[in-house]
Amino acid sequence: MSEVSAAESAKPAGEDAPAGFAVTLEHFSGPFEVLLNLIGKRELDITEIALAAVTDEFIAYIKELRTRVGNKALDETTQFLVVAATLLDLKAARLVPSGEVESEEDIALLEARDLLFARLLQYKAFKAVAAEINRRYVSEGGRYPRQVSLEPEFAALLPELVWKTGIADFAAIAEKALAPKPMPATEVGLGHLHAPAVSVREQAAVIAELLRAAFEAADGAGSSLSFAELTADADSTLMVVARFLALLEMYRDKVVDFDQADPLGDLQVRWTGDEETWSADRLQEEYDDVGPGPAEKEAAATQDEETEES
Amino acid sequence: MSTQASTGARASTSAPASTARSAASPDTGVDVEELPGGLRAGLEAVLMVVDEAVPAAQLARVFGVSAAEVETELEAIAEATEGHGYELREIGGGWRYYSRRDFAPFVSRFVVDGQTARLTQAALETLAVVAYRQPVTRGRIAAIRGVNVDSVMRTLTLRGLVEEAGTDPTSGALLYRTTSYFLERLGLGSISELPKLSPHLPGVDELDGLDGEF
Amino acid sequence: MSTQASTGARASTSAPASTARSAASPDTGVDVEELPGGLRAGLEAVLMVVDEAVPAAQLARVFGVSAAEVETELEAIAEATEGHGYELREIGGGWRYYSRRDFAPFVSRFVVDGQTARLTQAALETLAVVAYRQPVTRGRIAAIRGVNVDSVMRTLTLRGLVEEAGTDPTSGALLYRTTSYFLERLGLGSISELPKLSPHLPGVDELDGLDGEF
Repeated sequence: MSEVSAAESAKPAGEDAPAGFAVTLEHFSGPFEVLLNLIGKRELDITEIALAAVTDEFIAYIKELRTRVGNKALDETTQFLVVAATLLDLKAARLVPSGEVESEEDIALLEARDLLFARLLQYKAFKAVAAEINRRYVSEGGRYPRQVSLEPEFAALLPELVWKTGIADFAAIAEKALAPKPMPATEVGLGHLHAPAVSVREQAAVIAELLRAAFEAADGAGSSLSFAELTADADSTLMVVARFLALLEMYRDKVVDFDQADPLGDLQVRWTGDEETWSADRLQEEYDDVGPGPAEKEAAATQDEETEES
Repeated sequence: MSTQASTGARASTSAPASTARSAASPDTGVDVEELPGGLRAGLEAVLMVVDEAVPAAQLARVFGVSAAEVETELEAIAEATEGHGYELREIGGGWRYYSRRDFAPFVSRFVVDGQTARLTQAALETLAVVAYRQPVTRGRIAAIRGVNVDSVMRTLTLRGLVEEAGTDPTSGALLYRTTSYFLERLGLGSISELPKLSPHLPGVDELDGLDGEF
Repeated sequence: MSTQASTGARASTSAPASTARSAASPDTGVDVEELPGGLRAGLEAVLMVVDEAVPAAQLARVFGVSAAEVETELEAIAEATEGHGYELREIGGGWRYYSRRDFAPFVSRFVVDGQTARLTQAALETLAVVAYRQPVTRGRIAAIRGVNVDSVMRTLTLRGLVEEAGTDPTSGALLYRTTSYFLERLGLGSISELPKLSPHLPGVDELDGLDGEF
């Protein structure tokens, strides 16, 4: 409740904000920091309302960032874009009159929102302890450890150095030590990819079976199924998309026919049976990389778990 | 003046361990208790030449006494540095003399060292994530901070605050942890002395609470 | 116990020099007499951590007091180390804390304990960088090696393989070079006899960018 009033009272200020909005790259330390600053500036708690309220400013920040640093910042900008996309989703959801619908998209949005909350709160916690670490780091910097060289009398007691390295070996060691050492690439995080892999080829096989069954049931009379019927058992948006792509492929192979009575009306799909030997295996390989492979999926799942547990 | 105090303390601690002490230390052929100032002064003498924090167990080995006896004496020495310009502290599992913080403006004139160099906000946040999540990969730190941390991690490694700690068994990515120098620079006995993260980090229940407001 | 002694001594020596003492040190902008333990503790702080014997005149300048006052305090400190394992001595015109000779058998044992006669791989690589890039600062060696080299450099210095060679004119950081003992161990007449390395290896200049991160 308090958040609502805070958001509303902050609204006029928000409308004025773009004029006086300044990007200070010196303080730039990632999307979460910017987001926290924007929320803090409005004196809001971290809530869905706060996130929706600062979306425009956040997008403005990204635009400003691009003009300031150009393509060099692509790496950083992508991180901002992931956050911006989620923010836009949240804001869009608030603009649309809220119905009772519990659709796939609603659930995906809820998940994205929760993930953003969790990550933002986690970041805020680390920012707080970083301040404590800094306090200790600065205050302990005034204490100097005794670290003096050994008195000659004691240094003389050290066992005589065993030196077995020849000149050539020594040069080889130098070559190795002086060679540039690029840091191994950071593994790419897939935590923000929630979509499970859906194979167009697999979905084509499912559709083909449905259409053939309808074709045979009607005894060759050409009974059709609507797109809605074909996707009734699809459990994700991606699967619906995959089935649509599969239909296009099948149309190209001339095994299905479409009929749409009026614009945006029901799409009727019919098995033409022109090619008895058609099989989904004929579909091009280009769809094979659509989703992450099983191994990557596992990695992404592990990363999700980690993020959540922390 | 301190000879008096030292002798008193020695008498009280050496009593239960008199058998161990009666024999001279195996290598040196000398019993430290026969020297002026005894074990306490002996510890002070060794601490004068160390260039890193020394665990009590190592000192105990040198003097041929128990670690508990050494600990007792070290604590007594630390207490006696009250009012002096230096102090004896146990940091990162070892003991070492430090100059007192009050005199930093003067000491810094004599010591050529980068220890006053500040850490950037990015470096501090990254260091915090490593400290609380170690051993940890750069990928996971980047996920928490929302930005690539490669360059910051290189700086922290060069400054000796973090180090590599093997590879992650599943992903093969490099793992990182904080160093003993990190503990020393923060004046911590161990990593567990860091303030708890949880008060700053709402748990799942609190996240649910936030959700309930909509 | 020593707080007592220290306070007494300070009172007696500060009385005649009260006018000189009232001003803060010109170097640091801090008046040491306002700190706990005053000048005596300030001198102890510096002497506990400096690596070389320090002349009284230099101490006097930093603390903003007269050399005579510093001498008086230093002698009082030296006297108060009676019964401790360390002593403050003036050798070659400078003051420094030393471990007491009585405990040499234990200090020796500690020094030898755990020391190996061989250089570690990290030490060899660091030495190679110094040999081919000298004179070079620790910061640059760290940038080339990708890790902090403070501890390894201390070992190499202790082993007489590298030595200080002035300071970098721009950064003021200490420079290091290899020693004649190093040449001797490698059987070389001069450093120019080291085999040439591949020309494409980055030189010190190219690492300036990295250096800037400190």
